[in-house]
Amino acid sequence: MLKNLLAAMAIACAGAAAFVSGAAQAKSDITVAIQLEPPNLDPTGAAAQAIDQVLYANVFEGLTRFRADGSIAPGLAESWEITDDGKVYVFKLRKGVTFHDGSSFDAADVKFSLDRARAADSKNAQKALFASIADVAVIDPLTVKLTLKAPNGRLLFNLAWGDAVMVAPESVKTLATKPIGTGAFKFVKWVKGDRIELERNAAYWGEKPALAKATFRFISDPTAAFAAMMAGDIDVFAGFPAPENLPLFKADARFQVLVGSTEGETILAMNHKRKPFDDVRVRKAISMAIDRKAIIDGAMFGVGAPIGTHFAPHHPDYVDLTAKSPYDPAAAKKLLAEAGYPKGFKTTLKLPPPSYARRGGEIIAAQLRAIGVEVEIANVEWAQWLEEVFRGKNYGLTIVSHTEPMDIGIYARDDYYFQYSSPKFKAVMAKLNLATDPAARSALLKQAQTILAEDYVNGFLFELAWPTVAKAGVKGLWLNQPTAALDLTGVSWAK
Amino acid sequence: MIRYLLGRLASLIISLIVASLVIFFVIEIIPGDPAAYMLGVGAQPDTLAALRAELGLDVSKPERYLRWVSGMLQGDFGISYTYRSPVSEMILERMWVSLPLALYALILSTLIAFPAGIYAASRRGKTGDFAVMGLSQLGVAIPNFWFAMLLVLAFAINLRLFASGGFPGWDKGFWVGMHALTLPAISLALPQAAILARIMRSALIDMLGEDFVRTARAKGLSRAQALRRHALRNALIPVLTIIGLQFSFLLAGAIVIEKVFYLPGLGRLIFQSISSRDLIVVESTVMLLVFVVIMVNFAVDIAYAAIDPRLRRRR
Amino acid sequence: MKAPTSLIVGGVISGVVLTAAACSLVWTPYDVKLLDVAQKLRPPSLAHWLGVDHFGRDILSMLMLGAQTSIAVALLAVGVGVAAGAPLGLWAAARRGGVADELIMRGNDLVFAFPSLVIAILITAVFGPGAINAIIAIGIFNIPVFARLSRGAALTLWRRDFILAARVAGKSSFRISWEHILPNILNLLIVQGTIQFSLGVLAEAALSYIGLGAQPPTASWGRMLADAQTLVSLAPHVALAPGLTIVLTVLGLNLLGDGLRDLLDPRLKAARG
Amino acid sequence: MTLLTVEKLCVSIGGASILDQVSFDVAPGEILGLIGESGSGKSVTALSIMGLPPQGAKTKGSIKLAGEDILTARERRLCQLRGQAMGMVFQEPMTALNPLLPIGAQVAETILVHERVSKAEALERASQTLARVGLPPATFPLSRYPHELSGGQRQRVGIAIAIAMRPKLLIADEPTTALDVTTQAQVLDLLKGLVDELQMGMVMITHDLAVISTMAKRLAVMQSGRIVETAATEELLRKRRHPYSEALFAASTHKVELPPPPAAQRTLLEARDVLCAYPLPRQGMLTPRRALRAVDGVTFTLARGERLGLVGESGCGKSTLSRALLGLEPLQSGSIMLNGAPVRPNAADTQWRRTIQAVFQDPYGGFNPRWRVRSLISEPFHLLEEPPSGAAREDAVVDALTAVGLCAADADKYIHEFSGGQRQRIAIARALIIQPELILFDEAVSALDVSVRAQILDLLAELCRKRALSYLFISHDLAVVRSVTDRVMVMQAGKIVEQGATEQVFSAPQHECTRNLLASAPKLQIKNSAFQ
Repeated sequence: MLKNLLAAMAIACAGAAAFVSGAAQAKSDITVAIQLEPPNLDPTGAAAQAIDQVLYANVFEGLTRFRADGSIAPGLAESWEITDDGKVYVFKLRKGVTFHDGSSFDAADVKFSLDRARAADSKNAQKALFASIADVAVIDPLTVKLTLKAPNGRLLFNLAWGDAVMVAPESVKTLATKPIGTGAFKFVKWVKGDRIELERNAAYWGEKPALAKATFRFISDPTAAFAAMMAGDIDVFAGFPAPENLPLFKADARFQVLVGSTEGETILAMNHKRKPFDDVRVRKAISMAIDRKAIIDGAMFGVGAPIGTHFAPHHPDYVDLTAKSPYDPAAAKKLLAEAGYPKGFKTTLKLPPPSYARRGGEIIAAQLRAIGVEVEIANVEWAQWLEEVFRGKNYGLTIVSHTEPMDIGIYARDDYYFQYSSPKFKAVMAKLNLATDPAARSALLKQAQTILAEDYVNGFLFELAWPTVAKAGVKGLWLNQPTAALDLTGVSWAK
Repeated sequence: MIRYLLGRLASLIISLIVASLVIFFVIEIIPGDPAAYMLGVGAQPDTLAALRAELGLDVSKPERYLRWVSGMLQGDFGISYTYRSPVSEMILERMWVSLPLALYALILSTLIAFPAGIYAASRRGKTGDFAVMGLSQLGVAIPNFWFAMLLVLAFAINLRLFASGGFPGWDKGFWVGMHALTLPAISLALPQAAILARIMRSALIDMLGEDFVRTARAKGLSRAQALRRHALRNALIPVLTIIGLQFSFLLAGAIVIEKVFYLPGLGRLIFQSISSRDLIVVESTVMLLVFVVIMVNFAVDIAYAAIDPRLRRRR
Repeated sequence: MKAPTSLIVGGVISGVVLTAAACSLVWTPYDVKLLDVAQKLRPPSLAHWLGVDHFGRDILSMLMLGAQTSIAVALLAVGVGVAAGAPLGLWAAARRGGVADELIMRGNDLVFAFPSLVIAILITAVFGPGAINAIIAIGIFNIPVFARLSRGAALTLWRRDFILAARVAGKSSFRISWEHILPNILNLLIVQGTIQFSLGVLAEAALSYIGLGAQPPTASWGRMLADAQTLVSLAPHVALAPGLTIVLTVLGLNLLGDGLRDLLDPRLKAARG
Repeated sequence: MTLLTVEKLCVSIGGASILDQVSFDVAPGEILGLIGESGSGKSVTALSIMGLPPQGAKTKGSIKLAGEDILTARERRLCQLRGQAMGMVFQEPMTALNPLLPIGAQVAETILVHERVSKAEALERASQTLARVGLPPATFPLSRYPHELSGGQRQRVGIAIAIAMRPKLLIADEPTTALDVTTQAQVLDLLKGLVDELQMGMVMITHDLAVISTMAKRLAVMQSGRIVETAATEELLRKRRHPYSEALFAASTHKVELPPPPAAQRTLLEARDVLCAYPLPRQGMLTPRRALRAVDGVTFTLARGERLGLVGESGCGKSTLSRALLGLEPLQSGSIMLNGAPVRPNAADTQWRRTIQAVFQDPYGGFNPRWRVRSLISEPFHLLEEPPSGAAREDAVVDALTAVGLCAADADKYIHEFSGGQRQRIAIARALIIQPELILFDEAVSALDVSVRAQILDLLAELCRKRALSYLFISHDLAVVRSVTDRVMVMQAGKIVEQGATEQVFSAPQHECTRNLLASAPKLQIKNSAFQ
């Protein structure tokens, strides 16, 4: 009975070609859906990506900012000069910029924001970004002088992060619930659990956005996401949770599907301080037991680019090292025998909630079982993952996607959860920090990637894709996610 | 009557106190630290310590319990760790979705169950009885989240009569809100209606076997009159208890349905707060739910006394 | 008479599910451990009667293994309920009106007051998800059901003359509860057991639907449903199979419970006796 | 002109025949008695006349009420007749009224169903009817609820409901069986008065010959679905033609030959100032909690070999006293000594329990349905230090069974395979198996039919002949107590108001309450027998 009910409905759905959406879509407002709701609206106070997705570039702006392709562009700083020794930066600020509550934006606000972020009791999640700053001095209302402890090639990159946006002392106390920034949109209302509403900022210093009103909705359940898009309740779903439904949207003229990539290197992390993962042959055997294509097809329904090292493929300096760990179960079995484990071994695989981990985990468990490695799966929530794996280092294998931009530096920290320490790699990282010349940085980055691949530090799986499903008429959306952001300033409806 | 209610009130207060103790100390042993959850992977130990201090997490458990209870008595549940806003405000917002949804589902379930139960009882043993009982068996057997999925597929995606989920808010008009709650209410009401119909039927059948219904027939009342005037009212007592239980289940048990229809209800608030280790929110919401359930039971007791004179004077 | 029909239908359906679960301990049409992603989402065919899921595993085999989990969890949860609930109920009845009776009844009301699903989530949050914790979570909420049921039945029995005779024969309350009262309320416990068993299957499905029930690689109907939900337009059969299986199993168990109640119902027995 | 003619009425349920060719008629103002033991089909006859046969019953023959046949009438017509042309009073007053509605409304409903009158007028007529049945509105306002009335008062409300529309025919199914003796007498007088005043025809159904002989002019004797004999009461008292009627009369006037009591011996049981009181719910917040003194300062002794009786109306405290004597009820003050040992509910040593056993009232509730008769009977062995086992135990069981007139094979059967009378025999066997010195019979024969009761009392007499048996026989039935005791005590409101040799107390009662009891109990004056 149920079977033919569904069949009948499928036909009805195809028949409903005429696009009957709810209220006639006023062409100047938009409804954007993302998976998770931000816990609060202070980008400098918590690490949750959802906060930056809603507020970065829309409501808050930093001295510099990311462009769609990941490059760095001037933000509230019109221009800047760097002294030869790379230790002093002088920023020229834009004129006539005001915060949404009418208060003016000037060098004093810049000093306040940066000092607040790097203060001893600062609660900024990315406090490390500002570690190299020694002093922030106000030269005049439109000029700020930054002196560093040591030259830092990534300073402009760091200042573009969401956690480095400019805030005003007058409104800082209530940022969590009433965000006041300098961006092209102003905050209107937050109905917790349901939606956040923004509207165009009439007093914006730059070019006014095409959209008058933007509403963010939060839908984590894949079926609900699919239903909401199909029913026409949502205009744009950034980071669509159900990759398996993308073919349905591609085949439907009402929708467009953009598949970009994120900064999320999805890896099978190994605990180097736990037997047998201290032995490089075992790590190599595991890397070769994994069929990246099968994982991408099975877990992500073909959406995602394979990676051989810990670097984002869309980045110009990326080196394709997947050849170093080809899918060869027979060779992997032989390597394991060499390493002293002819009959394999048992270990744990702790999986955080996202579907790339839960589904990927089941496929990897099956693939490892094929070479004799018995894996006991334990599904944990983020809080438990942070407690047991990240801080407690109590795990054998885990699957996680590192979505912070340009985070290859984590392999230089011995205390990091895969407890890998390689003097060679640390030397390259030290040089990279000091280098400011782009060509030198690019060569060092390539060398770093190769070391990670040859050391088989982790099982490098794939770059987390960024599928966006939108109605056909929407233009100007970001394809990739160089940083967590949904910049609506350049978005508009086709005429 | 007053003595009866005073007795109930006393035991009610004791239950609440015991409940608050159980809730606080059970939930406090959940591993994981909200500060770490908020500051994510990159945080330094000192920032974590600073945040924990600000959230008041470094205070001893008993003291936090006392602070929580004393706040609760003045209606202030404290400040949420992750949302940084008053918990009572958040709960109120979510209550505006969960309460109407529970009431809507309860009314739907009762409107379906009463006529079905009466019809089945009056046609006991005949085909009508089998049909109703068969349907109710089916109703109980269908998992409501699967039924919700089918409803969304049929009415939201294909026929587009209803939104696929979400809640526009009451400020957009009463009927707009009710419209959004219709599919979730139906999927919640189905199993409850099935259960209630069965209980209504068996309670009525028991009462129809009683001597005073035979006396009524001997007076000249027809079968239907005897059922309506005498059996039904006596059958209400067991039925009332079930309706009380169902209401408390609908209020708290709708987590899964809220997930399918992405409704900002209490269920999802608890689910999200548990995963983000926002324990102050979890404790306060569970305490509120337990409080509502106990008050509903108390209301059912009063309804008993209203219906049954035997409880009124002599006790 | 109504009883045999629901007894037969219920018995047959429950029988089929039980044999499927038992047989899956030893054999299943396909080995679900081998994933074949290339085959994914094939509709029902001769090779795979119920089709293939999103990892290329045979759905029929998954359902059989899932039956194992559902039945084990629901059965043990009923076991917990009876093992703890019945003695509590008997004890309360033996001490009727006393402090123990009051405490047990107040305790029951308190447990009933707690929202069951929320507590299940809390338990799994504290001890981690998994079948064992699902059993505990569901079992806890079976205890008051059986306690209240056995107390009610025992109270009516305590007033009967054969209990007076046993007290005159010098038997203690405990011995009377064990020798006289428990055998006479077994019928009620069996009937309620089947009902709670079917509710247990539903509860396990709900728990694993939100990811808290049995964890991979153990199969579970609820998780199959959750995984298949997003494919409902792409491959409806993947979502339909587990849903229908749950409905059939719960329906079968409820009918069996109804049939048993009519068969063992003391009132009918007295009429016959 | 006959009011009601029942012509060859046959009723069968699922093939089993319940009534077979039942015929009788009733004239206005006449009371017809329908007498028979339980299971003889009396109630089914009554319900068929009212057009309310049991579920799934098939009826043949005809029932003509004032010329109109009930069996062929349509349901709508029957609803008009019920309550208006014919009324019915039921046996169990406690459950016959709707607990949730006041008595005024329940009586007025009979009127409102049949006549288009205002609610107020219906209530006014209801209060007149209630006054007529002895419930004046001054003391019994219409707003009272059934649970606030005694059994007798509720039965009067039931009668008011039945006669509110002044029906031509009244059917009374065991109207006074559940009432105690004094109330029964008053209700019977009320019914007789109403029949004369309203010139109703009445069919009165009962199993108690003494009651019906004072009420009905004509009797019809029923046995398993057939009327074996119908005649005027006067004539039947002189001579019974059908053997079953003869057996019924004989059983009702049965005389038990009790062996003379042995010479006076040492005291076995001694109760001194026994007080059992229950706290009553507190009326006002301030008033101290009053207590109901169920047993109020009772003192008596029972010597070995003596047969002592205890008589009293329901609610006089005799069952509380019996539970106290068995050590199942705590005493507020006073003491009970059994063979010199104190009787206390949870006393550590239970040796005194070996000297006393009991037989209770309810044959159907007296036994665990899941145990075989062997284990039922041998349960008291639990009291012995080393209970007999194996062959010795089996012999003891067989001896006990044969002593009460059952056979060894019965030991393997379950209790539901026995009749009411046989079950009481098993209860006696259970009581005797450990040879206690004292047996307490608590309403042991009240639930049995007249003929079966006679057999059990004969068994008792025979047991007394076999060996010196001392017992305390508690009952509300004066005739039974008179036939099996040497000494008797009369109890009222928790106190023993009179005590003495049975014949002496019955022939020359001293206390006003005993006199009242004896006067109210209907006596069966068989013309040709000396029984008085």
